[in-house]
This record gives sequence, structure tokens and C-alpha cells, in this order.
Amino acid sequence: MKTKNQTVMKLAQTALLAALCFVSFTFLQIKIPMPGGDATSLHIGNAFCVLGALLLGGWYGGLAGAIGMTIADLMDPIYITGAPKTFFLKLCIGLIVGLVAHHIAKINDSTDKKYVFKWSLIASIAGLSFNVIADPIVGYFYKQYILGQPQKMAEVLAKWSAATTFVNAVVSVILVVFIYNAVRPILLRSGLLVSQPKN
Amino acid sequence: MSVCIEFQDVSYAYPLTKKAAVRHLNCKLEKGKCYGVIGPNASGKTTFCNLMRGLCPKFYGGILKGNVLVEGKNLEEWEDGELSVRIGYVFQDPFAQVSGIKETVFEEIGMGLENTGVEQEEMIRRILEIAKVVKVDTLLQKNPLALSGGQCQRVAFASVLALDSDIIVIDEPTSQLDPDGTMDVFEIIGALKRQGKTVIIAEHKVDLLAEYCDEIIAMAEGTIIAQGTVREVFQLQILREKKVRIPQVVTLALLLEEKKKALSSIPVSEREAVAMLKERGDI
Amino acid sequence: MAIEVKEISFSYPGNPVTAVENVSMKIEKGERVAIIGQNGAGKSTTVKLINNIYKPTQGKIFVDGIDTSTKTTAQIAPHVGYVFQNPNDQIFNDDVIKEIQYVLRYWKLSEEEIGQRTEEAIEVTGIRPYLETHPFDIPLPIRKFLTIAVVLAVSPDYVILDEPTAGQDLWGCEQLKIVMDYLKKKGKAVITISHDMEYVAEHFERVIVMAHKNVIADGSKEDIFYQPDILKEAHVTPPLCARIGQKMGIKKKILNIQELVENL
Amino acid sequence: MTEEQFVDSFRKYQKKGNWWCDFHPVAKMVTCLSLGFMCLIVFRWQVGLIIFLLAGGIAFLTPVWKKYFKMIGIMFLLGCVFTVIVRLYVHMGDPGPVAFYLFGKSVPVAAIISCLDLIFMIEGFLGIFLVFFMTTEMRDLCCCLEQLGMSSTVTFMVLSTFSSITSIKEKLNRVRESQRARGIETEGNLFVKVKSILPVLFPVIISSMTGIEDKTLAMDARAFAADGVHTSLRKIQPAKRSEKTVAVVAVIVSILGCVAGKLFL
Ligand SMILES: Nc1ncnc2c1ncn2[C@@H]1O[C@H](COP(=O)(O)OP(=O)(O)OP(=O)(O)O)[C@@H](O)[C@H]1O
Ligand SMILES: Nc1ncnc2c1ncn2[C@@H]1O[C@H](COP(=O)(O)OP(=O)(O)OP(=O)(O)O)[C@@H](O)[C@H]1O
Ligand SMILES: [Mg+2]
Ligand SMILES: [Mg+2]
Repeated sequence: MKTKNQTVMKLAQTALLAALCFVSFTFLQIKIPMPGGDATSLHIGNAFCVLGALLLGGWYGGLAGAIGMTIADLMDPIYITGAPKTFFLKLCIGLIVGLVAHHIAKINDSTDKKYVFKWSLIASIAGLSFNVIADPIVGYFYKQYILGQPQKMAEVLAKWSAATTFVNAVVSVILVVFIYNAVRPILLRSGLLVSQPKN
Repeated sequence: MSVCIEFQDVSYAYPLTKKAAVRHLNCKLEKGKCYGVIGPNASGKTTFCNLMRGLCPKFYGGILKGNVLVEGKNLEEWEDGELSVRIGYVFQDPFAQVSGIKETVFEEIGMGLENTGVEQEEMIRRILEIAKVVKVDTLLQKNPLALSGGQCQRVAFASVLALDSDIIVIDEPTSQLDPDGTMDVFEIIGALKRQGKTVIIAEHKVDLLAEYCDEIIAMAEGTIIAQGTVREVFQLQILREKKVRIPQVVTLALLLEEKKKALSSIPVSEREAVAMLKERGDI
Repeated sequence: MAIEVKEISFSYPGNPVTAVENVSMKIEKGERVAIIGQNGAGKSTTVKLINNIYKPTQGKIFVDGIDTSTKTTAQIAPHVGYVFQNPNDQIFNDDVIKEIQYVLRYWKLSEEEIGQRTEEAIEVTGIRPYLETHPFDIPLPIRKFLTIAVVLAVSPDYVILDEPTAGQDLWGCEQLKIVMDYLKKKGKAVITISHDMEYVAEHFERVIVMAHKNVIADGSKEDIFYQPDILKEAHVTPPLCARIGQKMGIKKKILNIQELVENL
Repeated sequence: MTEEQFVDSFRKYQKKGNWWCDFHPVAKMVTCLSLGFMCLIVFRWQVGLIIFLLAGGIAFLTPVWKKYFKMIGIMFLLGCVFTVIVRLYVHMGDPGPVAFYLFGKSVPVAAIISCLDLIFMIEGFLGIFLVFFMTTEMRDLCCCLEQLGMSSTVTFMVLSTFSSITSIKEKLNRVRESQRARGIETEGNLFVKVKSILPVLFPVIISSMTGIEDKTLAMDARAFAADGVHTSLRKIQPAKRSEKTVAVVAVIVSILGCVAGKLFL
């Protein structure tokens, strides 16, 4: 039962985080209009993607972010074209955070608060800096080659989006580290961190 | 009568807790009887139910010592799916028990049946039957997420009853219900007993437990402090020492005894109490 | 000084069916009132309206003469405190003390005042053993006392408790009694929703019965618990002592076990 | 609907009484997705417009047309007015054949065309996407996919995501209420709102995370882990030959359309 139940639980958690991504992106964002009928926005959707990766591991966390944000994109006329890009990027964020937090630092095996704090911070910074760098670049190529936007404009867009992505990343890192470290003890106690220390 | 669940010196601690939630549990539950589990908060009632259902330690993790036998077989030897069909479990918190993936109460109740591969006609028949019994037949078309606390509790109860398990474990099924709703639930439990099912029910409303259960298991601080028939258990001094709630009719009888107006024996239900008082006939 | 509810009606947004209709009641300062009635009768809705969480679609509510429709919920909160049915909706700090003091600090009270209020709230609700525990690790029934402590620290004139007895054991009920006594001593009004008739009969003088979105009876507990048709309509049963008393043909309106013993 | 009718409706195939709504969900999905992606890939207003009109036409024949046109209307205004203004602004004064003059600056034809391209690409995709979503029940789609061999855990995951969205929104409201009730202002200017985010967000996250445990157990109590065949209460008519044909044709058209569009438009 353990294995099966744990899968169901992990799936349910993934679904929940995907929903959180969606809700926070859709209802808690400030849109910034941009040249070209495009827009970027200040939002904290990525925070839940990272949170997912910290809690559930890279794959599931990335998946949660990818699903949640892609649905959110698809529901938004301004973002709809970026949906495939979003899916790919969020999955990557998740994988990177998961890699740092779980494979390098193994934070789930630790009970040392400071250690966990430090590494959750490092992992989120890693994941979101990836986003800060990759989002504009991938966005640029995506816009230019796949959507065929004029080069000049794609460049402008990339610059802008780099700026907001950076702001988002900073806010998200703070938020996610705060939330993760606050939520962790509770989840740990109720056995919700799926791979918990063996005892 | 045959034993269907047996605890052999069971101790269990949840993960990351130092203190064991329950210690040295020893008891035998017989087939076809109704058991009431009572005790103060945090005395381990829910843990006791979880152990029986195999959720401790398989789901929660933690350390289990001793053996829990269901129908003579150690819990670990049971297949997961099989156990969930064999033992129906209604959880403590009614609000959290809606699966959330079905859009009507009708389908919510049917979900367990879908998972066990029941044919459609049979499924519909059973859902309607259960809905009538639990009095949710007027809610069938409602969305499970838009129910009031009491209604939620009934639907959760119904969806577990639909599986028609032999053993039914119910953890505080009436916490959100009005007095009439509470009576309804106990009526249903009475009916289940008549169908020959084994019912284990953890509750704070001891008055009704006394009326409907065959045996009472009293817990305090993680141990079983008493097990026996209703009349035996509720007379025990230790219950009052450990601050376990006892039925009002019992309190009444004990108070009368103090006043030297003792009844012929200790009543366990209102009906009995009234009968005894009338029989004495001195007002 | 009173809460006056004047013929209010309300329906939840997006739901055309009214949740309460034409409800009126008046609750004086220092009074202790219990609201009882069937599931879904509109009890929680009514107190949420009093607390100004929702605004009535018709009718008006006055708290100490202030028309609530002109104020925000947070402005009414210092006068009317509401303990929710589900404590999990309210707690967000990772420390019991912080949780209790959050609003006090939000209001920028003096440090001394905050300390004193916190101390009192902890004492009365008996949560001292849990000060070191993470609020979400506290067992649910005791977590409810934490939310009560939060409201006590705010010290409003009217305290509303929504089903405080659900899931409580003997300890919980006794502690609740201490809370009630404390509030009485302070002269606060207490409005409690409960399905536990024994508890209602023990602690309250006045009982309001709700059924079908409306108040169907309002009076002293002796009156109410001896009107079978009203109770039947509201799907409640009188306390056991009253039932036995009646069955034994005792004339006096009995509501607690001591009285019953004396009269037998 | 009376109760008998309601219960009876499960005995038959699930029908809405509208050809498009009752179109086999998987066939519908294949059709809509392929057309949508063609729109996205070709990125020319001609194709986008066709798809957009097609979607509108389909929507018009379904009972949800009012809602559809309201939504697409809003999205059209929101997305497009925005696009036009900003895009024209960027391209104003660019060299090339001039369409007209605005505020003394030339507006090149190329700018207008690029505007149209973007608008209709978005609206075409969005339109067909909306038509699909508004007329298909997720549970039916999942049920069909399950029959085609998708694992029940995946369907659970998808359905659960959608249901979590609604339940989180509800929870947000409830928590906001209880925080207001204890004296934390959540309405007012931006500063007040930002300050109230944490007290609202935190209980929502925690209580939904801890709620998962109960949800998993609830699923378990409903024999989710049971092996063997799963049956389904709702019956969906297997895809008719005509429906399959439509899907296949749509895929072929899309592929050809993509190639042709990229080459000739
Ligand atoms: N998931 C858990 N993780 C860790 N400890 C737990 C968990 N659940 C319960 N406990 C602890 O185990 C002990 C027994 O709790 P249990 O829930 O079984 O009591 P209970 O009798 O059901 O109480 P209540 O009347 O409140 O339902 C308590 O000390 C409790 O704090
Ligand atoms: N958030 C909501 N949205 C829509 N309808 C609601 C909502 N909350 C309650 N209702 C409806 O309003 C009516 C009154 O509900 P209320 O919660 O006031 O009942 P109650 O008397 O407190 O019942 P209980 O004893 O079960 O707590 C019910 O019919 C209920 O279904
Ligand atoms: Mg319990
Ligand atoms: Mg209520």
C-alpha cells in the first residue's frame, strides 16, 4: 500500500501545487503592457513551481509548475502563444531546483533547520536564476523562429522580459524560502514530505 | 463468535515523535458486534482506528511493535486493495473527505463502486439504496463541494457504506450534526449491526454509544483502560479518574445512589432509566 | 448598548437562494445567548452578518448604535469577536504567542498592554502547555482554544463562538466553562452556536432557535426546552434531564442533573 | 431535472442533445488541437481568420454560444486593441508602402499585416481552444482517454488539478473573511492589500497541503488502490465512424495547411 498510496498522494500534491501556480498567476499578477502587443507581468507563479520542486522533488515539482502555468497561459489571450515555452521552462526550473535541493544537498534527509534554510535558498536561487537567464533567451528564439516576429522587436521584448523576470525571481525567492521553511515542519510531521528520513 | 480483529501488544509511534501514540494495546474484536471507542482528546482513538485499517504504519510511517491481525492474518500480508474493500473507514474530518473529482453527490457515492468494478445497473441500485438510508436522497444532484458541514458528513458516510464492507470503522461521525442528524447516524449503525456487520465507532457522544453498542473500549493516554459490556465499563471508577466522559443516565444513577435512592441496577439508556424509575414509582 | 439585528435577509453571492430571511434579534451587552437549530438553518450566516463579514441584502444591523453597513469588517472586529468553526482558516503564524499578538501589534498597542492581554488570554484558555508547539501541530480541539485566545486578547464587547463544543472532551468542556466565566466576570456578551443541548442548558439563560432561515423562537431556556413542537421543527431534542423529568411527570421545568436528582 | 430523470440519464449514453457537444471527446480534442496548432505554426492572418471564423461558426451551433461570444469578445478587445495600438506605435514611421497617416506619421502596410497576423493567430487558437473546452466535460475526456489506455492516476491528476483550482479559490475567500473578522484589513489601497497577502496566503497553503493527506485517505477509503477493472458510472458513446473521419481529416488538413502556409503565405 505504501507505494501506491504514496503515488496518489504525490499526484494529489502535484495537482494542488499546479492549482496554486495557476491561482497565484491568474489572480495575483500585475500586467505590464509591452511593445508589440505583448506583455510581461509581475507575478509569483514561479514561487510555487520552486516550492513544488522543494517539496516533491524535481520531476513532480517541475510538472506541477509546468501544468499550472501552462493552463494559466492558455487561459490568457496575451500569454497564450507562449504556452509551449512556459511548459518547457517551468519543467526545467523544477528539475534544477530538485537537482540542487535533493541530489546535491539532500535536504529531506536533514533535520538541521539552518542547513535546510541555506540549501532551500540556494536551490531556489539556482532555479530562478536559470529562469532569469533562460526565459528571455528562449523567449527571444521562440518568438523569432517559431512565431516569426521581427528581430528588432523580439530583442526589445527580451530585454523587458528579462527585467520583470528578474524582479519576479527576487520576490519569488524570498517568498518561497519563507513559505517552504514555514510549511516544512508541519508537512514533515504529518508525513507529507514524500521521501522522508528513514527511521 | 469468531474474532475478526486482534491486537497483540501493539505499540505505535508516529514518525518524528518521541512519545508513542498508543502503547501495549491488547484486545479482540468479535465479528458482528458493535464497539464503541471512547476517551479524552489525544487518547489515541483515531490511532487505534488507523492501526486497524493498516494506515499505521503503512501510510503514516512510524514504528509499530506487536501484531495486528485482521481475520487471523497479519496486516502486512493483506493486499492493499483488498483491505480497503474489506474494511470501510469513515474519517474524522468531514470536510476533507470529498474526493473533489466528482461533480455530483450521486457520482461521489458511486466512486468506490467504480473502483471495484461493479456493473452499472448494480451500481445505480446500490447508490440509491444507500442514499435513502443516509437521507441524502434529496442532495443527489448537488455538487459535493457545496454542502453544509452536516450534509458533507452524511455523504462521506454514504460513500463508504456503498462499498458494503464487512467491517466498518467510523471516527466521530456526528461532530457537525444536529441532534436529529446524530440520531439518524446511530439508527444506521443499528441497522448495520442487524445486517451482521462489525462496527467500530469512536465518539464523544457517549449517551448514544451506551444505547447502541455491545461493547465499549475506553482509552486514555494511549492505552486501553477498560473493555467490556456497556454496563460493566461505565460503572468503573477509573473512567472518572481519567476524565473519560460517561453517559448522563449513569451519572444520574450514581448520584441517586449517593443520595441513597439507588436504582435496581445501572441503566445505560434513557428508556431503561425511565423504566427503572417508574418501576420504583416514588415521585 | 446592544446588538440590534433588524429584519435582515441575505443570500450568498452567486447563489439565488436566500440563506437567511427576515431575521431580527436584539442582544444586550453582557447577555449570554445560545443559538440552536438544524443544520443549514442559517446560524453561521447570521453571526457572520453581525460580524460584518457579509453585508445583509436587506435590513440593518446596529452594533452599539453603529450601523455596520457603513463600516468595514476590520472596523467592527474590535467590538464583535468571532471564533470560526474551523480554526485552520485563521492561523498563520508559526508561534502561538505571535499568533495571539498579531492583531494587537497590528493595532500598535503598548508593549505592556500587549503582554498583559496575552498573558490573560493564555491563562483563561489553558493553552500554556502548548506555547512551544507549532500552532499546526496542536491537536485540533486545542487549536480551537488558540483561536479563542486570539479573540480574548482583542477583548471585544461581544464574543461569538461558532460550535465550540464540537469534538471537545471533558477537559475541553471544563475549559470552555472557565472561558465563559471569565467573559461573564468581564461583563462581555457571549453568543454561542451549539448542537450540544446539555451544554446550552448548563451555561445559557437565553436561547434563540433557528429553523428554515429564520428565528422561530427566542426566550429563556426553561421556556424553549419545554416546547416540544418548536424543538421538533428545529430538529433538536431537549437535554436528557428535561426528557426524563417530563417522562416522570415532574411539574417543575428541570434542566440539570442535580435538580433532577432532587426531584426524584 | 427530477430525480428519476437524473438517475436515468446515467443508464444511457451521456448526451447533451447537440451534435458538437456530443462529439466524441477524443476526436474533438484531436480536431481542435490540430487546427489550433496549424494556426500557431503558420502564423498568418488568413489561416487564423479561417480558424477563428470556423470556431465562431461551431460555437454558434452550440447552446453555449452566448457565453462563448461574450468571452471571446472580451479577449478580442483585451488582446487585440492592445496589440494594435502598441504594434502600430512601434512600426509607425517605418519605411515601406504606406497605408495611411496617423498623427502625421506614416503607418506602413507591413505593420498592419503583422498586427493582423498576431491578432488572428491568437484569436484563432484561442477560439478553437475555447470551443473545445466550453463544450467538453473534462471528466468525459478523461474517461475516454482512460479507455484508450491512459492510466487512472493521470486522469486523477488532471481532474484533481481542476478541482483544486476551484477549492483554492473558495478557500482564499474563506480565509480572507476570517482574517478580516479578527481585525486585519484586507480591503483598501494597494499597500493594505499587499500587507494582507501573507496572512491570507499562508493558511491557504498550509491547510490545503495538510488537506491532501485526508484527500489521499479518502481516495483510499473509496478503494482507489483496488486492483482489477474499473467501471464507470457515466457512459460515453464510442466514437462513430464519421467522428473519426473528421478528426483524421482535420489532422491531414492541418499538416498540409502548415506546409502550404509556410511556403506560400
Ligand atoms: N499524524 C500524526 N503525527 C504525529 N502524531 C500524531 C498524529 N496523529 C495523532 N498524533 C498524536 O497521537 C496521539 C493520539 O492521537 P489520536 O488522534 O489518536 O487521538 P484521539 O483520541 O483520536 O483524539 P480526538 O478525540 O481529538 O480525535 C496524540 O498525542 C496526537 O498528538
Ligand atoms: N459559502 C456559501 N455559499 C453558498 N451558500 C452557502 C454558503 N455557506 C452556507 N450556505 C448555505 O446557506 C444556508 C445557511 O448556512 P449556515 O452555514 O448559516 O447554516 P448553519 O445554521 O450554521 O448550519 P450548521 O449547523 O450545519 O453549521 C445553507 O443552506 C447553506 O447551504
Ligand atoms: Mg480522533
Ligand atoms: Mg454553522
